[in-house]
Amino acid sequence: MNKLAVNLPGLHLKNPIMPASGCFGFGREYSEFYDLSKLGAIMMKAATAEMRFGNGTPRVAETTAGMLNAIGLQNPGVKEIIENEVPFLANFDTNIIANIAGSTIEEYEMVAKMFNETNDVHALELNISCPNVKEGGIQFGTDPKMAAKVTSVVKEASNLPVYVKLSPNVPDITRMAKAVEEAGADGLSMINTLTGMQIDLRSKRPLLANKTGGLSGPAIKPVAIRMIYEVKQHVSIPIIGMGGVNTAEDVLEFLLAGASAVAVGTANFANPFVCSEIIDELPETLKKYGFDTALDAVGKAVME
Amino acid sequence: MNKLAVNLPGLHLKNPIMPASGCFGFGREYSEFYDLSKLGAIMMKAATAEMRFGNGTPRVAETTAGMLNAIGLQNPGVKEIIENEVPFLANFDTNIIANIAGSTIEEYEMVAKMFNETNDVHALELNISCPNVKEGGIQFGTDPKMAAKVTSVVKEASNLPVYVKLSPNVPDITRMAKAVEEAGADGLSMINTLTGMQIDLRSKRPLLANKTGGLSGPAIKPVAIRMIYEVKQHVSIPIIGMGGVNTAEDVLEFLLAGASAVAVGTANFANPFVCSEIIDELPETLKKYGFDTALDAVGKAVME
Amino acid sequence: MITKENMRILAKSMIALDTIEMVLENKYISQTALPGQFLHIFLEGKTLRRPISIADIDKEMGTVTILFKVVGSGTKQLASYEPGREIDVLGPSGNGFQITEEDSTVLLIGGGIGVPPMYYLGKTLAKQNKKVISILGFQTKANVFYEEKFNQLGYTFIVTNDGSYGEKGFVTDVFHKVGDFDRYYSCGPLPMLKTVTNELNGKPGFISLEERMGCGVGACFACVIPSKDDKGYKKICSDGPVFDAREVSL
Amino acid sequence: MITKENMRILAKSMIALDTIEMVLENKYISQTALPGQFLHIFLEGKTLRRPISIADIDKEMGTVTILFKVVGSGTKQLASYEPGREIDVLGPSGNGFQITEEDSTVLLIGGGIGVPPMYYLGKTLAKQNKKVISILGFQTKANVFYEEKFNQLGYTFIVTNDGSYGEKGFVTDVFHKVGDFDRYYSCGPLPMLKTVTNELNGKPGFISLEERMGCGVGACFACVIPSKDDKGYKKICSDGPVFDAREVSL
Ligand SMILES: Cc1cc2nc3c(=O)[nH]c(=O)nc-3n(C[C@H](O)[C@H](O)[C@H](O)COP(=O)(O)OP(=O)(O)OC[C@H]3O[C@@H](n4cnc5c(N)ncnc54)[C@H](O)[C@@H]3O)c2cc1C
Ligand SMILES: Cc1cc2nc3c(=O)[nH]c(=O)nc-3n(C[C@H](O)[C@H](O)[C@H](O)COP(=O)(O)OP(=O)(O)OC[C@H]3O[C@@H](n4cnc5c(N)ncnc54)[C@H](O)[C@@H]3O)c2cc1C
Ligand SMILES: Cc1cc2nc3c(=O)[nH]c(=O)nc-3n(C[C@H](O)[C@H](O)[C@H](O)COP(=O)(O)O)c2cc1C
Ligand SMILES: Cc1cc2nc3c(=O)[nH]c(=O)nc-3n(C[C@H](O)[C@H](O)[C@H](O)COP(=O)(O)O)c2cc1C
Ligand code: FES
Ligand code: FES
Repeated sequence: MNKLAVNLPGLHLKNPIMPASGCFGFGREYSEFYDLSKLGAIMMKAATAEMRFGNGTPRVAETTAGMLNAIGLQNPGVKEIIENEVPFLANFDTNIIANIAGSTIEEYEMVAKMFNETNDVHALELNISCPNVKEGGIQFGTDPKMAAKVTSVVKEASNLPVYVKLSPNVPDITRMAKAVEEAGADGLSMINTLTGMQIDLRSKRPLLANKTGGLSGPAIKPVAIRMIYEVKQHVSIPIIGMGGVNTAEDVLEFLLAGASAVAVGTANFANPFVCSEIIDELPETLKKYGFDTALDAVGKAVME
Repeated sequence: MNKLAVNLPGLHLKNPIMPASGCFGFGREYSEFYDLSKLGAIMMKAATAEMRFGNGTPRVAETTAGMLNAIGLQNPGVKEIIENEVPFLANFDTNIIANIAGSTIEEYEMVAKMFNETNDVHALELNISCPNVKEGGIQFGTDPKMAAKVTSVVKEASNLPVYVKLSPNVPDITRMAKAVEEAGADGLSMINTLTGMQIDLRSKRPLLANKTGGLSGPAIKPVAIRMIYEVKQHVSIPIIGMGGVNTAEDVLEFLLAGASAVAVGTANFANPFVCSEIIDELPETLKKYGFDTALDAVGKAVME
Repeated sequence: MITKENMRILAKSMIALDTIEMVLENKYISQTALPGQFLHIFLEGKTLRRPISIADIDKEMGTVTILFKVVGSGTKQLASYEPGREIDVLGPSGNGFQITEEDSTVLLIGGGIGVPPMYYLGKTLAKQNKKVISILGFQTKANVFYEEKFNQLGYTFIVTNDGSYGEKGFVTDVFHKVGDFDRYYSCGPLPMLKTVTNELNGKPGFISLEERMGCGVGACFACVIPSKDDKGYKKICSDGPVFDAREVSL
Repeated sequence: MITKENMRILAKSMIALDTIEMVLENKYISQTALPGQFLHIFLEGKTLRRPISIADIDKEMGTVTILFKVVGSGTKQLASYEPGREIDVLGPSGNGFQITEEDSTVLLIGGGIGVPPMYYLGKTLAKQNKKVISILGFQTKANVFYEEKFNQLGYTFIVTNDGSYGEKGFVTDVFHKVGDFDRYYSCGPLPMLKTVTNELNGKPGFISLEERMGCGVGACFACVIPSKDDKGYKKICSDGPVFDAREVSL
């Protein structure tokens, strides 16, 4: 028996580790470092209906134990992704999760439909929480009604399981989680980035061309853990956790807080092998803290 | 002319540096390290109507580039503070800012009245954003109407200038800022801590007895900078900025973002001299980046 | 009075499983620190300092010895520092053990990484010609340290949980062998201190407590413990870490 | 192909104001890297790696030289590393300068910390018996480095903004003295590259660009620049940092 295996709606994961959306492109670059078949799944970079150029540069800034990004959802558009990127990833023995962003509900719907028609995508991740675009994105992620609406429309439009990616920029994440659960979400993905800013002392202006950016990395891990722990107590759909994961011990902390699987984002930049290394270390880490399987750890901190 | 001087409602600051509430007690301990008269002001630990014992221990946890705290507003009560702590601080040539917390509007009102009667307190800071207590605190900080209400009640109850301390755990901080400005706040103080959690891998439980705690330190600086920058564009009352300040360059970043003065919290723990050292370094730092006075830098990043 | 000092690492050695002995040089702290006080150690990149007890002092050489167990990232980092390097320390912190002149026999009870402060205390007590009896508890044989040094102070029982060395069991299991004493001093994990203070209920004693700290100087209220006085609490960092066993509620 | 390598620091010296030369030992990178490629350097405690150009290579010795200016916390940290230490590097990264066999005279234009990649390029071109002319621009005299080394490759103009050394002005101010050349190669700050490409409009040339990077391997879309092809953009880290001057929009 594979002690790392986790089954989630639509996803038979050989292990609970996957690169987070936007931090791994469409896998090509990292496939030169290791065999992507090793991964539980791959979350592709956000897809929109049309190609998007994204924001001006600079698009990233380093912060203490974190980074800001304002890529602005640059992507070649869903059609191109389905034609050129999905087939490449389909060569690997792993699950493909398509991340969808949109400015309108219709855009989410249209992109979801298109992914639904491919046979290679295993699940959808609805990015209703991107802080780096002018319209759409984050509005959907801070208003429970909008979030529920986009969820149910996408559920109607496709047969694929839908994971809704929540924004941490809200006072009550549980409300958002419940709203999308009721609207039919199969799972949650949390957290996206916290909105932040850095000011360049030399130019005296915000460093990022977009001014604000999304904060990711170890700095936000305590916020992610808190939100997952809170949400876990109130929903019954599974959670894919993320936010500052760097090590197998971080993964265990997410599992204990209630995540059933864990995505690694920013850490890929400093160490392109990080997902692979975590997968190697996880069995020993689980054992060290008294767990036989990954599943055994899920939600342990929540149950009293 | 003193190039570091900043005048705010009720506060003639010889420099814009002050220890943040809760991170400096009532000054006694740090007065053994350096002369507190050097400080622009001192923000006292939160006062409540009655003495509070606070939360169970552990109350603090270290996170990457930050920490979580859940002290739970332990304090000897406003009467004792006025009798024993304020007179001690009044020995120093600095401004005393009294931080007030409460579970009810009446409690805020009562504590404000009592501070108003002393002659030694220069301003009030309304902590409507403490995430570590069961009731009060954070509700006031996430609902604009409640925040406005507590602000106007306290304004009526005292003649002291009122700085309202905002919570970052909201999707739209500008709305909160505008609400309290309209309600009569003389200034803003931002940000308080982000709610976070750490799970202890050994016990498999949240490490803090209170489970969640407030995240502070360099990790949250980009969030603080973003919020101050946003709010600065929409309010005309001054902002006392805080969140992860460790160095004179950090102070400059806060000034550029729109803060008129800057509080230093967590950094006191690693370096009890940090406020004093920043005050020493600030003139040179301002000069290095082309500013003659601290005032010249305020809000520079916001004006286009 | 606490000051911020640089202490040069003179020597470092591993004296038991994951347990490091480090000798630090600093005039002020070596001359002023009392048994039971601690150092609050800054580590590059860490938000909070780490409290570590003073295990020994050589006033003539101007050195302070600490013993610590590598349990997390901070102690791991400290263990990696090589002799010659200077570390930034706040100290001497907290209040030490009260020594009563009239006592003729004292019992030291140390558990695991609570053993270190017992050593400098025992040395100080022995110098005053008191009879020192020590009970040192460890998990297993590999954790045992300073047995020889404590033997030099007086009769010493070593207890291991698994019986792999010395007596098997807990420190309290050898109480019946100790005979009479005037006062006890104890430091160790909380469950041990609870049993010790329960079993020795009524006996005068001092215990040294641990809690996660923020400031380490009494300002932040991170490290409080309920007390039986009017105020209702004590701060471990500044009122303690040593308390009269009857004063606090464990 | 990019791999993750450990490179041992063999030597470190300050060769101009705040400017460090570091010689790194690594077989794979020294044998495979081309002029214009860069190293993506990991620094303990930093979220992002730092891109630094390859300034020179000695294939026989298996060494790679980098030159960098201390401008922020990362370069300060790197500058503090002593010989003997190993650093974790991704490399060789990006695409290097294209060399055209038929060229007989080439012009190198480097500005400030854009000078380093010009050196290994110039050395490679000179080895192919091309005539190498260099224009190196610096802010002021204290910033000048590698003048002697470039002189050995061919005629070299040094320009300083304040005229404290060599000619006064910008690199473009000496264009009229250069005479004819087949191709130019340039690296430096964006304003300089803009003027250079404008003034040499029509001439074949390659420029090396800088942008803040996330991944450094082409996955994160942090480092894009608008391009004139259908796709509309290029990634500096993986399509560049070297581009045909006519290919991108500055
Ligand atoms: C007064 C006092 C004296 C001490 N003396 C010694 C000693 O002589 N030798 C020794 O080995 N240990 C001693 N300890 C415990 C020691 O402080 C911790 O083992 C150490 O802080 C762990 O740090 P870390 O980074 O390795 O662990 P981590 O778990 O990574 O630390 C995370 C945070 O928790 C705090 N923390 C973790 N465990 C403890 C603990 N048991 N007590 C207090 N804070 C903790 C750390 O200081 C840090 O802020 C003492 C503690 C106190 C309060
Ligand atoms: C392809 C390429 C080659 C380079 N080659 C050299 C070289 O040979 N010598 C040299 O001195 N410098 C070179 N640079 C610039 C060098 O990368 C930056 O000076 C360095 O990253 C600054 O890091 P810091 O931590 O000291 O500065 P900080 O300002 O503290 O860095 C903060 C963040 O911004 C990034 N950053 C800051 N300035 C730059 C910049 N100019 N370009 C890209 N990222 C930046 C850092 O990498 C880091 O992520 C090159 C840049 C690129 C893109
Ligand atoms: C450069 C960058 C680009 C990102 N792009 C996306 C994206 O396209 N879609 C999305 O849902 N999340 C995106 N994210 C958010 C991450 O998927 C992840 O939720 C977040 O970074 C927290 O995880 P981390 O701390 O491990 O990076 C991006 C993050 C980064 C750093
Ligand atoms: C231990 C601790 C106790 C705090 N207590 C209070 C408090 O009593 N009242 C309050 O308004 N803020 C309190 N805060 C929040 C700080 O004043 C400050 O807003 C926050 O920590 C961000 O600043 P920093 O990153 O510099 O610490 C506390 C913070 C810490 C770390
Ligand atoms: S650690 Fe701050 S009061 Fe004890
Ligand atoms: S830095 Fe990530 S694509 Fe270039």
